[in-house]
Amino acid sequence: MTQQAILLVLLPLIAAFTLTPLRRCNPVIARVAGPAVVVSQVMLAITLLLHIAQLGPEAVGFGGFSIPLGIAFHLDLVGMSLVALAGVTLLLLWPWTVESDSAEPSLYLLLLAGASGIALSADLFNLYVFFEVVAVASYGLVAAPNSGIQLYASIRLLLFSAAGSALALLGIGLIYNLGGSLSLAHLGQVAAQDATLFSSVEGLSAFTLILIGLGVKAELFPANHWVPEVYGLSRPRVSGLLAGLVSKLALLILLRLLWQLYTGTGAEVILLVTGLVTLLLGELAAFRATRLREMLAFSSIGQLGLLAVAFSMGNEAGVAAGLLLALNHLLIKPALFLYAHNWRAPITALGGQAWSTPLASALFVLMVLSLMGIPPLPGFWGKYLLLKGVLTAPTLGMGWVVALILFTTLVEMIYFMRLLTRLYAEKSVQPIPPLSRRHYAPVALLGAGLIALTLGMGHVSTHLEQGAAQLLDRSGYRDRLIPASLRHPVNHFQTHLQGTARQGGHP
Amino acid sequence: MTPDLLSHLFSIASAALVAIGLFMLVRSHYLLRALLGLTLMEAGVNLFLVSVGYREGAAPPIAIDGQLPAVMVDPIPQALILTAIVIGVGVLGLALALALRLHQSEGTLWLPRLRRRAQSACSKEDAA
Amino acid sequence: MTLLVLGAVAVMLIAALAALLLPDLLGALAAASVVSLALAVLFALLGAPDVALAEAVVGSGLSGVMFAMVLRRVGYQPADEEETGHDDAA
Amino acid sequence: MTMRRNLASLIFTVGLGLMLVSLMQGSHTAFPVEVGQNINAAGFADHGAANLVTSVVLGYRGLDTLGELTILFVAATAAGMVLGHCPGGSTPPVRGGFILATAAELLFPFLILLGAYIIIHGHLSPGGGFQGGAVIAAAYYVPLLAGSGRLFSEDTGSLIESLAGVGFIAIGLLALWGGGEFLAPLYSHNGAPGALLSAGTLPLLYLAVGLKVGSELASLLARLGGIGMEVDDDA
Repeated sequence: MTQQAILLVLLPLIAAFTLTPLRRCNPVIARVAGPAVVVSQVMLAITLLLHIAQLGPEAVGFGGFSIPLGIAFHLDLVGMSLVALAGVTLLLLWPWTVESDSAEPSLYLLLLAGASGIALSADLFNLYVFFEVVAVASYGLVAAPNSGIQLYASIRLLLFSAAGSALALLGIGLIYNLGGSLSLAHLGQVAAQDATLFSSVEGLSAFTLILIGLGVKAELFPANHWVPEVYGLSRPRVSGLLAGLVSKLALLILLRLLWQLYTGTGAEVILLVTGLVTLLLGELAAFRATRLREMLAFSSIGQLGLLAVAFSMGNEAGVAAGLLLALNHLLIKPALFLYAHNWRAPITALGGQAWSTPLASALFVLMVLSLMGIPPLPGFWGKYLLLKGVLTAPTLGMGWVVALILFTTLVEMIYFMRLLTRLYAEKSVQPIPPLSRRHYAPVALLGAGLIALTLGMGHVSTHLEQGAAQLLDRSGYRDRLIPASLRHPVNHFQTHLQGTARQGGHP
Repeated sequence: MTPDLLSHLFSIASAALVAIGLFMLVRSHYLLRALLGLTLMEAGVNLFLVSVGYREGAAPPIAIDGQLPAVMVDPIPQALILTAIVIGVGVLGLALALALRLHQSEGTLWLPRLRRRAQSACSKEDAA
Repeated sequence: MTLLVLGAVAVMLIAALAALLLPDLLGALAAASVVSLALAVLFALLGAPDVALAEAVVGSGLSGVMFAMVLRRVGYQPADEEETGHDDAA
Repeated sequence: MTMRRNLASLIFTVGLGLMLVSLMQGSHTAFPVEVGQNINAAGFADHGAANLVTSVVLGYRGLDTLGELTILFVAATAAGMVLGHCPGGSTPPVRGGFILATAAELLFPFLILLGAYIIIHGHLSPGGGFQGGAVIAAAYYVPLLAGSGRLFSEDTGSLIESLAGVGFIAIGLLALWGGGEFLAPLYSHNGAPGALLSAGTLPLLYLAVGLKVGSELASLLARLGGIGMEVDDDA
């Protein structure tokens, strides 16, 4: 059953590989093939998710090799849910209206394949490869309209991201040099035996290099300069995908790395400080923004900073809060970018625009309120859980973290309230409908998702806590991935393999 | 020459390559020069990875006449670099394609000028 | 062996500096190709012939050709008034 | 703008400092490099490939190689999308002289042969799908540069590309079908180690890699050079 997990990556891959020749044979089939594959992929992901929810997480190996030698996937609640959510998000933002010979559907499928790989893989370099798949697909998506200035945005993103990837690869090399493995589980075992290994200067600088490298996509300071330019220039669908989905993928990698390898090494402090700086700078810049799109871009930076802070708390409450806030952001940000597509004018010129389409505007208000954290919307529960997590964190329960979170929430409230009051000021002379026709459906569905999340909060929160517990469960992760004969201690592993040695090897 | 000194030599050389590349990438105002910096940076990372797998006096991990050498270098970093090199050339190809198209539509590859145009395009769109 | 390694490293670093400092983009490109070539030699000496072959074919061959083709089609534009004095990487 | 420059320099300085510190400290014997050592010990028996790097690339870390093929595919697709729709934007191919054309004609079969050799000996000697694929791509490009034709159409290119990609996945799935795991080595003990027909499915996988890498790099080169494939796009 779980061996089928590889199909989550392979299905969109095969579809993407064959889409171009298929289009030449039969354009009609080629048009529906993409969405059909995504739908079947989501269904498979949901089947596997139910399986895991019942029987607990499972490991899937490849090539018939046990873990330190080969690559393995680890299927857990968070990863599998992310696969399903990625499929649904891509389907909602699917490029239905592009010309039939556009390569955009292929890029969407490849993005999905990469996202599935990132969500499931338990191997450091494999994660890097899948992350590059997602990154290169996103350069293509930003550049897709092919007009000069979007090409510039794409180049900007590419330069930042490729430099980040090179630094991340350097970090991976350092980790391999230290721990002698690339499997997260095996490295975790090595780290558990030698506590000083990853808290050394090399260990921590490897983490920092990877943090900078992935921080490009996770919009973390100091690698997030591309954000306002790219989100300002690219199409709303693509901005929504980058801010909503791709950033979460980068954060998931950091989360796994931090809690499998770097527990108690001080790396969580690095992530915490990075997150706090990102949060503060993002919200302050959003406060000064004069246009909706710019405001959304900076608020996205702030939200991701908040997520990094949540994930740096080593307790269930903190990580669960991060997961809830991530879900909230994933549902809301793409929709808000779709709104911002038509409300392009400076905010001061948007007076009274809300009255032109009361229903759509009401949904907009609902989403903004959830982003701010107004009860009983999911954003509130996320921030509430986060404060709880900060206060009970083992070493990081510091008042100033709480104060900073509250302060930035206040800043967020001020600038969003300013926007809302302007939108609902006296009736406008020239009403601009916020949404173009083809954007209605995705926004409505995302809004429905938000409302469903609010109503089912009790049910969802138990799942989130379970997911957070699985992410923090180091020994379970290791037990599932590393075969029993090699588990304890490392020396045993060495003697085992010496048995299979025919000739050669290191003296 | 001791192995320790040799490995330090590689570390320093790869750090220098990465630094030169990063500096070029960040500081260049001409797009193609920035991309050249990117390739240098990747070269530095590759050098570092190879030196991670290197063992003093070790042979390549290839059997000759069905016999593996007694002492071999680590094959894993080599596999990683093969992957990284191909990824690098793919990204470079895409970047050059973008640059070419950008030049066709904007007539320049000077980054400061492009940035100014991007900013004014944003506000023009807003006014419309 | 050690001398060869030292020589390759020296050539590589000098070529990298040249790529950084040469004002002419075509010259910088040639220097970057030399970096790749020296790197390929270094890989071969370090027991990585597979990587050496890939670096030689892809790094100094294909990448250089791609760059040169784009440069030929784009032409190196001299900086206009606004940009003068900004190009120097150093 | 000055703020952005300063911040960029800040990233640069922080990154550089970190790197130098960590790399200088990193002695290469901090921890025994276990996994590589074990692959050196067991790889020959597992795959029967004389070149252990090939065992790692296609066997132990085959999934990475699939991901890497995907990245090259994404890059080629995106580049095709960016450069494909620019009628009139491409410069006509440069016509080389007679001597250059003849030399290119002579070089073409030689380079193709060399590329094929590198690919099918990938499990025995240095080289393999990537290197051979790159040589084949260059082989297609040299005559184009000389202006002596031998274009291969975009149809053929994308067909080879997708067949090779699907072929790689299919070989992997074959093992899954037989009750094993994705990309498990098959028939690895047929044929003497070191013989051309050995290492089971590895040479086939490398053939798929070579074809895919070759066709994608060739398409990238042709598009960047503004020759070959764009002709039928513009029409």
